[in-house]
Amino acid sequence: MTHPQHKDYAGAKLGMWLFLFTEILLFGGLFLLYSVYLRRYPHEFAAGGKQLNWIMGTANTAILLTSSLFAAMSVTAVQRDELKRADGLIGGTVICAAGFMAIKYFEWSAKIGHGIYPGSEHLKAGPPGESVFFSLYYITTGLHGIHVVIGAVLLAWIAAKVKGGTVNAGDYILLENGALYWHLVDLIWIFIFPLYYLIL
Amino acid sequence: MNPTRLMTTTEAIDPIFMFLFGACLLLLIGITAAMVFFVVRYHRSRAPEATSDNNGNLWLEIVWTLLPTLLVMAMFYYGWSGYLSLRNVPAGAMEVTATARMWSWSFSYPNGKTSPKLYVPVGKPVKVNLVSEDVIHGFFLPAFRVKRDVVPGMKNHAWFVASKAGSYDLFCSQYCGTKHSAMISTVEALPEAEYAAWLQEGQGGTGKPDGKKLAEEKGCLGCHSLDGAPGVGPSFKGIMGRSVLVVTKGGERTITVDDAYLKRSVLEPGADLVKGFPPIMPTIPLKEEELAALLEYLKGLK
Amino acid sequence: MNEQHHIISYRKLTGIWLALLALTALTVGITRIELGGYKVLGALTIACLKSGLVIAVFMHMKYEGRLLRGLLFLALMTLAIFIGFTFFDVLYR
Amino acid sequence: MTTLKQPKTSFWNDTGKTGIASWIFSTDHKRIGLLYLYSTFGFFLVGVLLGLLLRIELMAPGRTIMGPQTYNAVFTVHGVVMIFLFILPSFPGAFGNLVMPIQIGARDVAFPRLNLLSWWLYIIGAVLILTALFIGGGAPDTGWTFYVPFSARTTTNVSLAVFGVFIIGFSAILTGLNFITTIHRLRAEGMTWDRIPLFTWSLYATAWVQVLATPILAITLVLVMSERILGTGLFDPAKGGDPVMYQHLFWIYSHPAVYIMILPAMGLISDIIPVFSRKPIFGYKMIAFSSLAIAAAGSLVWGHHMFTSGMSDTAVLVFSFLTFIVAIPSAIKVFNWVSTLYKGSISLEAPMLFALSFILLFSIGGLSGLILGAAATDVHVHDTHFVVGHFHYVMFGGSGFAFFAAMHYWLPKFYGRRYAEKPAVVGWALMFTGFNILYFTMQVLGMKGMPRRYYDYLPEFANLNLVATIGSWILAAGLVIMLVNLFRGLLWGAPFEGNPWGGATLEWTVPTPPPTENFLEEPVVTHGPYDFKGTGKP
Ligand code: HEA
Ligand code: HEA
Ligand code: HEC
Ligand code: CUA
Ligand SMILES: [Cu+2]
Repeated sequence: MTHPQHKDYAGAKLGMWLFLFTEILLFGGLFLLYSVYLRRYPHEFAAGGKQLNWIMGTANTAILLTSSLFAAMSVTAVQRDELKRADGLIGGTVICAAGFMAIKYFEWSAKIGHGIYPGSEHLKAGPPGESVFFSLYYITTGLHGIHVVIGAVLLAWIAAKVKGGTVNAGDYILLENGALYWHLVDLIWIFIFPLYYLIL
Repeated sequence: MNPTRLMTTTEAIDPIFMFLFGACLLLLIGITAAMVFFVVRYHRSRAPEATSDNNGNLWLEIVWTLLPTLLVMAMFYYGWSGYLSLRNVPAGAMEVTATARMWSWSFSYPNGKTSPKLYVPVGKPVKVNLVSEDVIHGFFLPAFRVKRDVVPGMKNHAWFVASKAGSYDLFCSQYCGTKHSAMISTVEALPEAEYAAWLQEGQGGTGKPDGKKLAEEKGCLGCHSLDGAPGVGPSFKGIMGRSVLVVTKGGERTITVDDAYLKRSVLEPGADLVKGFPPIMPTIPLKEEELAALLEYLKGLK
Repeated sequence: MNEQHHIISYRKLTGIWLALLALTALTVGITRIELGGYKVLGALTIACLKSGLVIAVFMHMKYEGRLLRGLLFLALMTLAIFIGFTFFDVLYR
Repeated sequence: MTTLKQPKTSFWNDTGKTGIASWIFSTDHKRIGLLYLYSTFGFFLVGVLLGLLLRIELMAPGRTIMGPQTYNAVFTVHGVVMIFLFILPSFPGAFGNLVMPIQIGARDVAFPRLNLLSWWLYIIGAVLILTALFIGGGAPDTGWTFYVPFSARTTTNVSLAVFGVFIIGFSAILTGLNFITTIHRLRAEGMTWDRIPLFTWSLYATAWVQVLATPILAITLVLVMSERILGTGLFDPAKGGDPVMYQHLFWIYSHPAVYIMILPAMGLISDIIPVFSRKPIFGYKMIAFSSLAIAAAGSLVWGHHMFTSGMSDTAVLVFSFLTFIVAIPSAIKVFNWVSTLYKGSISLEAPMLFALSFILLFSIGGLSGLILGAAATDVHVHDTHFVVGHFHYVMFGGSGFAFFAAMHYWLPKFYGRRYAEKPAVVGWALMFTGFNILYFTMQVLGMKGMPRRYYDYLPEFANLNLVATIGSWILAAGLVIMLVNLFRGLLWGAPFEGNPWGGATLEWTVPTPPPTENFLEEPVVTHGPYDFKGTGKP
């Protein structure tokens, strides 16, 4: 990302933060819709939220928070030039990501198995607000899931660089930006979780 | 306001147009004149060197920030008050429902009568409730400066009063597909007595509904031609007994048009799709006897 | 460019993590009991608190200069305005 | 582009690489800028041709050259091409890239490879949009606004076109964040914030709009796609959705987007006018500040596109009020430009002619925007040709004419060759005349009530439509003259050397054409951008 000839650490970080702003606003559009429809269909949203499995949601929250911890620690590790440990920590993050996606998979397939998916007969028969709730749920968590996958791939790639030594205590902006991205994924989930699973 | 005569929407809006246009025109002339004057006066042939290197003046900046602010606030205020007069329906307005669908209008009156043109009595305010059966349309009466979108699933309304008898344009202003520009009709303003007579005409009688008229009023002819030319939908010409290739639940089959097929085509347009046409025919609410009359009419088309 | 790079200790990170988990438990707790409309408010307040912790410590915002902080504020304000202004329509329709 | 013989060694040839690959994989901001110039201008020609077709069809009532479905597709593609493929990417992409890094004394942008990626994303998006015209259900017919539920129902190939626009959105985001970082981090020594040229200031404001507003477009388009493909029904009243929410989301982006189009144009005008008046710009700080004010306030007014949509009256009140607030910083700019002329020494060369006509045309367009911003009057003219006239005045008369000004002002610098002056002036005069005949007539038509996106119209509108169509031909003639002249001049014209217009910004201090790393030695800035005497005042 940085110019090959001269490294501008602060510039690279500024660029990354600007990118994170765009991500916040991307999900912001969905939160906007959520807030509007929550106001219009409070009861249907409550009923919809009750159908989501809050235990799985809580588990996923814990997993993501832990992964975020690993990511933050890996930055510290690289800063202290503990490259082996950094690699391990990034590995931890990626494993957490896999766990998160696995739980998501079970959640989605359970819901789809019950005939709850956009445009399904079940939702067509139910009250309109319920269909809105689940459409939003699928789009928001789906988009978030894509971000989890992208983040995990990104971090795995960076882990390879740490191993190869291109990312080290002298030059770790790549890892720092990767970790920033990962924290953002976590940040978004921190809002998705209460909005979809808990507000019932 | 004179209580005996209602201010029409046109009378409410036009002065605001005048004010805005006037102010804008003055500004434009002022700016253009200054520019032209400077360009001529300080053209390099007359002014080989700049005679000033003044690069700002706080007072000027304040003046030309404040004055426009005051001006636009006035514009805003008049714009808003005019808008309110478009929104506040006068008491005692007559209610009509305008139903928009791709690509025709249908107006229904309190006594149940429907018509493809909007008939109103002169001098009486009319509140038009706007209903859409498919996509967003726009209810636009240029002569009355009235416009409101017709949004499916949403309660919208507009009002106006015709102060003179006559025929006025009615347009669909919101883009709605292929024949958006053909989705036009008229407002027919009739003197009170004539209007009352029109409203009763054909009402209460037990006369069978007229299929031809229905085809027009329900908007069928917006998509189906009578002369064999394929429009948005297949032509009605010689429809009975012809064989058509249809797509039913993804599979293709050939069908000979009979009573049952015709009925199904109208009641459940999505059930058998004629191949080569898009699945856009709306389900149009029809009374039992209207449906019968329509089908009778279709069968007779050679 | 010679910025000071702040190194955050593992201990501190772990502490934040524990706090985040505790807050998660708290959110689940308060939404399980009947609080009516306050539930939404409570859950969102906690979510904001949690994201504040993540941004400040995990994302090192606490140690960044004024510029980044200002820009983050700008971005969040923009989102708040987009949502807030939409409600001029939604609330009064 | 590779066979071009340049007078001196420069970024055209000094790396020794001149093959096509050395261009499309180049990370040099000037080469990327030219790539943007060629590609966006190519699409401009496509769009303009479609516009001409629209006018021919509207020349007389009834069918003239095409059927209604074709007409609907043509204006949709015309709008999509003009907005997403020409006017949004062109100014930042082409002239922003070419000039901005030099203006602040940088060797390149902050993330050169990201810059190249932006261009590639733009091309990929454009190719997807073009593909959508020919496969599937055919060219989209929704209008560039993609309003649901129609866009969710039509059988034309909307999904792919929307996906193309989505990709182009990412290109814009990356350009935006690249420019913000560049302007923050890579200014040369002495280039303080109050010495930044106004063109760069305006790009800075633009970049913020790109970064903060474009994501909303992205998510909106994702929702349109999911509406069509998955049937999510978030905007479908039958499934509990609300079509008006789509309009909110769309305009939350698309209103700020109009300032992406106009801000760089305004910045350019603020650069040209002082140069051709030999006088410092009047009110530098106010102009720089008003760019930021337009970007900020412009993000608050999206509802003015929805006054008749069934939105609440409270929202109409708020958005109408804010719309008028946005007009004030524009007014400040206009007054300062005009004051700059006072007591100057004005020479009317082609860039200046375009710049002066910009002020006039933008004022007409902007003032008609005030009529749209007032709730009462907007109701009558909304969705009529008055709006069409308004936005052509601001987009074509504003950004478009500014783009032409930029081509005459800066391109000789980068090609090292000059165009002939006389044909440039003739071209300008024809375009200016044709333009006003075309679009002023459209505004009159709108006042009389002719709705937009109408394939056919009532006989009462026939005469004015014919006038407008004739205007479009005059405009076309002028455009052709201008293009031929530019093309010939830049390829084969006399060498362009030094600083003939006497600009004081940094791009006029580097060799013509500039070398790959722009500056032979690190520049140190000691005076303001409009200090033609070098006395240290801005
Ligand atoms: C470059 C693009 C551009 C720019 C700069 C603008 C600038 C403005 N626009 Fe425009 N607009 C569009 C592009 C643009 N617009 C497009 C594309 C559409 C249609 C989209 C569609 O539906 O397809 C549209 C539609 C549109 C509408 C919706 C119309 C409708 O559909 O009903 C409105 C309503 O308020 C509006 C208002 C304004 C205003 C108030 C400004 C202001 O910013 C103008 C400010 C400028 C001036 C005021 C003039 C200069 C100043 C002076 C001469 C000094 C004197 C001034 C004062 C005293 C105030 N625009
Ligand atoms: C930058 C933006 C831009 C520009 C420059 C233009 C340019 C033109 N547009 Fe534009 N137009 C839009 C943006 C723009 N348009 C948008 C956004 C819409 C809304 C779409 C929608 O409703 O969704 C619209 C809609 C629109 C309509 C309304 C359609 C309707 O509502 O029914 C019309 C109708 O006349 C029209 C006409 C024209 C014309 C005649 C030109 C003229 O400039 C063209 C003049 C023609 C020339 C100057 C031709 C020159 C000839 C050549 C250059 C030949 C040389 C060719 C080669 C060498 C290959 N446009
Ligand atoms: C929006 C446009 C539209 C309107 C309005 C419309 N139709 Fe159709 N119609 C279609 C299209 C498109 C088809 C072909 C696809 C299909 O079968 O659904 C069709 C098919 C039909 C068919 C089957 C034709 C055949 O050749 O097999 C009949 C019968 C029919 N319509 C009757 C009607 C009647 C009666 C009305 C009015 C009450 C009406 N339509 C209104 C668009 C429309
Ligand atoms: Cu109905 Cu346009
Ligand atoms: Cu706007």
